[in-house]
Amino acid sequence: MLASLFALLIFPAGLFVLVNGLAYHWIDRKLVARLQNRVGPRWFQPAADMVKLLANEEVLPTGVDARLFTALPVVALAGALAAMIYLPIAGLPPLYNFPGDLIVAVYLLSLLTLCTGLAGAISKDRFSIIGATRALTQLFSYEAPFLLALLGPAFAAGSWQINEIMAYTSSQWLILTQPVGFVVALIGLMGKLEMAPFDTPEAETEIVAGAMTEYSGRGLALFLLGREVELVGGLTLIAAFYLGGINNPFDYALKTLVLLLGVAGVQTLMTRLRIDQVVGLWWRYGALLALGQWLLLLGQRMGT
Amino acid sequence: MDTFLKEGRWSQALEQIKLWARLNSPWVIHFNSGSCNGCDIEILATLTPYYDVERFGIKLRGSPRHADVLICTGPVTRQARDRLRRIYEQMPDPKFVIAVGSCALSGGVFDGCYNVVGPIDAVIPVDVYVPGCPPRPEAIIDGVVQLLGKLQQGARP
Amino acid sequence: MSKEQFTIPIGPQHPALKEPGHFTLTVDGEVVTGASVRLGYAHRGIEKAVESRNWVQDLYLLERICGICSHIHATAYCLGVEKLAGVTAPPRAQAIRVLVAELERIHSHLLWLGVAAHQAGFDTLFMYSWRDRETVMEVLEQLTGNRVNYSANLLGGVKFDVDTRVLETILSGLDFLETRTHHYLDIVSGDRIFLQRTRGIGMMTSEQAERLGVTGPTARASGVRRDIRVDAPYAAYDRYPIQVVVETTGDLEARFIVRLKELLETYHLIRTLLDGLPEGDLKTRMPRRIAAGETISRVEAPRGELFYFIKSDGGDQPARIKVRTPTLSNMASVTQLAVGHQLADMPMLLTGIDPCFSCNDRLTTVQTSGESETWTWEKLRQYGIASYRERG
Amino acid sequence: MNALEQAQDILAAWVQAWHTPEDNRFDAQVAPADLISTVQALDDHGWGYLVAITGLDHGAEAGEMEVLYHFCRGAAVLTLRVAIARGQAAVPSVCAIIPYASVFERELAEMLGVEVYGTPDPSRLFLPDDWPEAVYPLRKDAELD
Amino acid sequence: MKIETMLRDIIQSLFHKPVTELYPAQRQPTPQRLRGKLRWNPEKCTGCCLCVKDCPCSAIELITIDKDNKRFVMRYDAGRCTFCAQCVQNCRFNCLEMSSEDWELAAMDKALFTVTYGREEDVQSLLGCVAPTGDPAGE
Ligand code: SF4
Ligand code: SF4
Ligand code: SF4
Ligand code: SF4
Ligand code: SF4
Ligand code: SF4
Ligand code: SF4
Ligand code: SF4
Repeated sequence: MLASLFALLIFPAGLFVLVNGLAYHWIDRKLVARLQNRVGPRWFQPAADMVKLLANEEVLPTGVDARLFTALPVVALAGALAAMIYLPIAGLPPLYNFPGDLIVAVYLLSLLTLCTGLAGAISKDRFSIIGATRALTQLFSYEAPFLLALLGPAFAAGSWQINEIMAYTSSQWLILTQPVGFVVALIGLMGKLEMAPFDTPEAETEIVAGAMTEYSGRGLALFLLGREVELVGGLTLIAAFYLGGINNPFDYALKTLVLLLGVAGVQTLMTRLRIDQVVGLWWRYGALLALGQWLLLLGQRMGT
Repeated sequence: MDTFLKEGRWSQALEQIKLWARLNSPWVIHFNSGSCNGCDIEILATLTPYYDVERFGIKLRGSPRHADVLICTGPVTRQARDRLRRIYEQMPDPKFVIAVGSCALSGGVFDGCYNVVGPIDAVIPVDVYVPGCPPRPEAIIDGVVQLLGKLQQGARP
Repeated sequence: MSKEQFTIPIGPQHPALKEPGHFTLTVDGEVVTGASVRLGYAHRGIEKAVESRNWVQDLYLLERICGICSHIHATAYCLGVEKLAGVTAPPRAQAIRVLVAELERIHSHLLWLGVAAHQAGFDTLFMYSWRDRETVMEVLEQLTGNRVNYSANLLGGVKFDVDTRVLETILSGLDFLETRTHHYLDIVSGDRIFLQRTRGIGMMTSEQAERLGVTGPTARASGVRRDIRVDAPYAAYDRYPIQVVVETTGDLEARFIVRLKELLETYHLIRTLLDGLPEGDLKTRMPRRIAAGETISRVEAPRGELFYFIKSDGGDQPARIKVRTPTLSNMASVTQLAVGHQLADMPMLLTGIDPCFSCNDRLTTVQTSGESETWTWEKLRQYGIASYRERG
Repeated sequence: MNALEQAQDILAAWVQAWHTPEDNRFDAQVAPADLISTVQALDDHGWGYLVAITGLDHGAEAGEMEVLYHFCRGAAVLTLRVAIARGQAAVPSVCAIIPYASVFERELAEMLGVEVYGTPDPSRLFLPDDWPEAVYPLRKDAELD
Repeated sequence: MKIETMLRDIIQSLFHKPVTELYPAQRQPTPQRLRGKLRWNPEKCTGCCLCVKDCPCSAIELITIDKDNKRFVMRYDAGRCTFCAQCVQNCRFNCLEMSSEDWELAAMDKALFTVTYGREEDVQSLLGCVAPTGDPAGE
C-alpha cells in the first residue's frame, strides 16, 4: 500500500495535484478571511501546516488498533489521489479512461469520508465517535446527491466515460440547461468536504474536532491533504461538466477559481446546519431535485 | 566521507524546514483555569478582524492533540489543576505554554485566596509570560511573537 | 425503573467564556426527576478573601469576579459602601458611572451576539459583531485606560473624567454602532437559516420565568418586565430614564431581539447623558473605616440583576460581602425547569441558559453499575428527535 | 399601601421583631420553625421573588449565626432573618416552595456549614472535589491554608 | 432565505481593505490614558506608604534607605500588578504614573518583571547591601 502511494506521489501529476490542493486550500481560506474583513493567512500557510504536522510527534491513543489507525489516513489520501487519474488534471486529458470511469472516480473520492468515519469510530474517544457517526450520516446524505448531480451531464452526453462527457459539455454550458444539478453538485461537494455551513461533523464548538480529535501529526496531515486533493478533484469535475468543459490549464484555473469564490461566499453567508437539517435538507431536496432533473432528462431523451 | 557530509547537510536542511514550518504554523489551545474571563475575551478578540492572528498561521483548536501552544489564563484553582495538567500532557511534543495575565503569572489579585493553588508555572512549565490585567490583544500577540523568536533561536528544540 | 444519571459538562475549555460547569440529570425512565449543576472550576474564594483585605483593595478584587461585567460589580460595591459610610458621590461621578455601565452593556451584548453566533456556527456574524465591538472597546480604553477591567470606580467617586476628545469618540462611535445594530436586528429576525436555530427554541413562558427567578434579558424576553434601572434606580438612572424592552415569545430569537433593542435604548441614554453631563467634582472623601451596618445594593448588570449584601463592623475591612450574580440565578432556573420534562426536551431547555446557547455538547451517562458511558448532546438530541417521531 | 406595608401585613403572625435599616428595606426576625410558614405566606400572596440567601457567621464568641432570605419586589427588599446557634446550625429548606433556592442552599451549606434539612440536592456546588469535609470557608474561624 | 443583509457586508468587505491592524509591523498610537507599566519618581516621595497600603496585590514595596533624608527605593513587580491605578490615586505627591507607552511587557523570564526604581546611588546601595545574602527579597 505504501509503495503504491509512493508511486502516485512521485508521479508528477500526483505532485501537481498536491500543490494545487494546497494552493486552493489557501485561496479558500484567504477568500473567507477577506469576506470577513480580515487579512487572512499567508500564501504558504497550508504548506507550513502540513510540514509541521508531518514533523510533529504522532500520538497513538491507548486502546486502538495501531495498524488500522495509521493505515486509514494513507488509504484516504491514496484513494483521493487515485481518483485524480481519471480526471482532467489542470485541463489536460485524463491519464486513463475506460467506460464507466466516472463512477469509479466518484467512489474513490468518497473513500476519504469513509476513512474519516472509520478513523473516528476506532478512536474510542467520545468526540471522535460522534464525529464519526455524523461523518457517515453526512456521507450518505451528500454522496448520493453529488453522484446523481454528476449523472445528469453523463446522461445528457449519453456516456459514463469522463472524457466523452467532456467532449459533449465543452460545446455547451450545462449550467444553463441543468442549473439544479449544478447547485446540488456544488453543495454536495461542500458537504463531502465538510466545509462551513455543512461542517457539522467537525463542529468545533460542539464536539471539539470530530472524528479527527485523536489524530495528531502525520495522520492528521494525510487526512487534510486528502481533503485538499478532493477539493481539487471535485471542482475539476464540476467545472468540466457544468461550466462548458475545461480544455486547457488556463481555462481550468479560471473556472475552478470562480467556483471557489462561490464556495467561499456560501461558507461565509450561512449558519451551520444541524446534522438533522443537513440530512433532511439533502435527502429531501437535494436528492429529490437531482432525481427530478434526471427524470426530466430521461423524459427528454425518450421524447427525442 | 563525502556522503556523510551530504547526509549532514540534508538533515540540516530538513531541520531548517521543520523549524520554518513550526514557526509559521503555531496552532493553539486555550485553557481557563479560573480566570475572570477578562483575559479570555482578549484572547478571543485576537482572532477577530481587528487583530486577526490567522495572519501568523495561528489557529485555535479544540483538541489538545492538534495544538502546539497552550495559552493559559487565570490563577489555577484547586478544581482546575488536574485538568490543566492533563491537557498539557495530551499535547504532542514539541509543546509550548504562554501564560496570559497577571493572575496566570503570580495569582494577581487572587493570590492568597483559599481555592487558588497558585500561578500557572506552579503546575506546568511556562515559556512566555504576558503581564497585564488583561493585556491588550496586541500585547498578547507580542507574547506570541516573542515565543516564535525564542523558537527561532532554538532555545528549545 | 432504574435511575440513571447523566452528566453534561459545559464548556470546560472554551475560549469564549463562562464559569465552566456540569449539569447532572437524574432520570426515571424518560422523565427527568432531578437536575443539578456543579460549578467551581473558576471558584477562587473571593467572598472569603474580601474579609481579609481593606475596603479599597476589595474594590479591585470584586471588579475581577468577572471581566465581562467588571464595572457593574465595582459600581454595586461602591454604591453599597458609600451608603454605609453615609457619603454620596458627586453627580458628575454618578453620571460617569452610568456612562461606563452603559458602554459596558454595549460591549457585553455585542460579545454575546458574537459568541452565540459562533455557537450556532455562524462565524461571519461572530467576526462582524466582534469587529464592531472593537469600536466600543476603543472608546472604553480611551476613557479609562483599559479595555476590560476599567477600574473607573473609586470609593466616593470615579477616577476618570469625560473630556471633549473622549466625548467626540463616543458620539461618533455610537452613530456607527446604531446603524450596525439595526443591521444585526435585520439578520437575527430575518435570516432563515439562523432562525431555524433560534425560533421556538428554549421556550420559557412568562409564568415560568417569573417562578424560576430568571433575570435580565432572558426574563425580559419572556415578557417579565423587570429591570433594576427602572424598578429601583441607582447612581444616576433616576435622571436618565429608559424604556424597558420586553418581548413575549420567550424563545432564543426573542433573547437576541431583546438584547439588540436594548442596545438602541442604551445609545439613546448615552446621548442624553452626554448632553447634560452635570458639572462638578469627580470624588468626595471617603473614610478609611466604614461605619458599622448592613446594606444591600442592587444593580442591573448586562445579564440581569446583580445583588450585593455588605456588612461592616466598623473596621477598615468588611465583615461580610455576599454576591449573587445574575448567571447563578439563571443557572438555577434551568435546573428547575428541567424537572418533570421528558429527557427529549432537555436540549431545548438547557439551551435557554443565558450566556451560551448550544454549549451543552457533552454528557456522560453514569449507569447504576458505576460504569461511565458517554452520551453527547447530539445523542441526547437525536434521542429527542426519535422520541418525538414515535410520539408523532 | 406600599409593598413593604403589604409584606408587614402578610407576615404579622410570625415576625418576632422588625426594623427598617434603610429606605425601601425591611428586616423581619423570624424563628427557624416559622421560616417555612412565612415563605409560604409570601408565596401565596405572590409577594416578590427570592433574590439570594446570605449566611452570616457572627464568630465563635457570639456563638450565633444568621441566615438571611432576601426577597425583592420592585425597589422594596424584605429580609427574613433567621438566627441559629452556631453549634447546631440548621435551617429547613424552602425548595418545596421556591425550587430554584436549591442552588443558594447548597452554597449556604458548603460555605458556612449550615445544614439545610430537606434540601433536594446536598452536593457541592463551588468547592473542589478534594476539599476536606467539615471545613467551611466562610466561617470566621475557618482554617484555610 | 433572507441572506442579503449579510451579503451586503461581505461584498463590501471584498472591495475594501481589511480592518486588520497589522501589529507588530505597524503600531497604532495608544490612548493617552492607557494604564501600562507603573513608573515612580523618587524626587517628591515622602515615604508615606499610602500607595503600598491599598495595592490590591502587593505589587509595590517601598524600601527605606535613609528616612531622614527621604531616600527610598521602590520595588515594583509588573507580573503581580493589576494595573488598577489605585496607587497613582493615593499618592498625594504625584510620584507615580502609569506609562501609556510601556505595555508590551511579555518576557520569558519572570525575574524581568521586577524592577527597582530610585536614585542611582540608592538602588546601588540597596542592591549592594542585599546582594551578599543572595536573597534580594529577603527583608
Ligand atoms: S450538537 Fe446537535 S443539537 Fe447541539 S447544537 Fe449541534 S446540531 Fe444542535
Ligand atoms: S498577601 Fe494579601 S494582599 Fe498580598 S497578595 Fe496575598 S492576598 Fe493579596
Ligand atoms: S489577569 Fe486580570 S483580566 Fe486576566 S484573568 Fe486575571 S483578573 Fe482577569
Ligand atoms: S464569585 Fe462565586 S464562584 Fe466566583 S469566587 Fe466568588 S463565590 Fe466563587
Ligand atoms: S453575569 Fe456573567 S458576565 Fe456578569 S459577572 Fe457573572 S459571569 Fe461575568
Ligand atoms: S458553548 Fe459556552 S460554555 Fe460551552 S464551550 Fe462554548 S463558550 Fe463554553
Ligand atoms: S496599579 Fe494597582 S496593582 Fe499596580 S501597583 Fe498600583 S495599586 Fe498595585
Ligand atoms: S504614596 Fe507617594 S509619597 Fe507616599 S510613599 Fe507612595 S510614592 Fe511615596
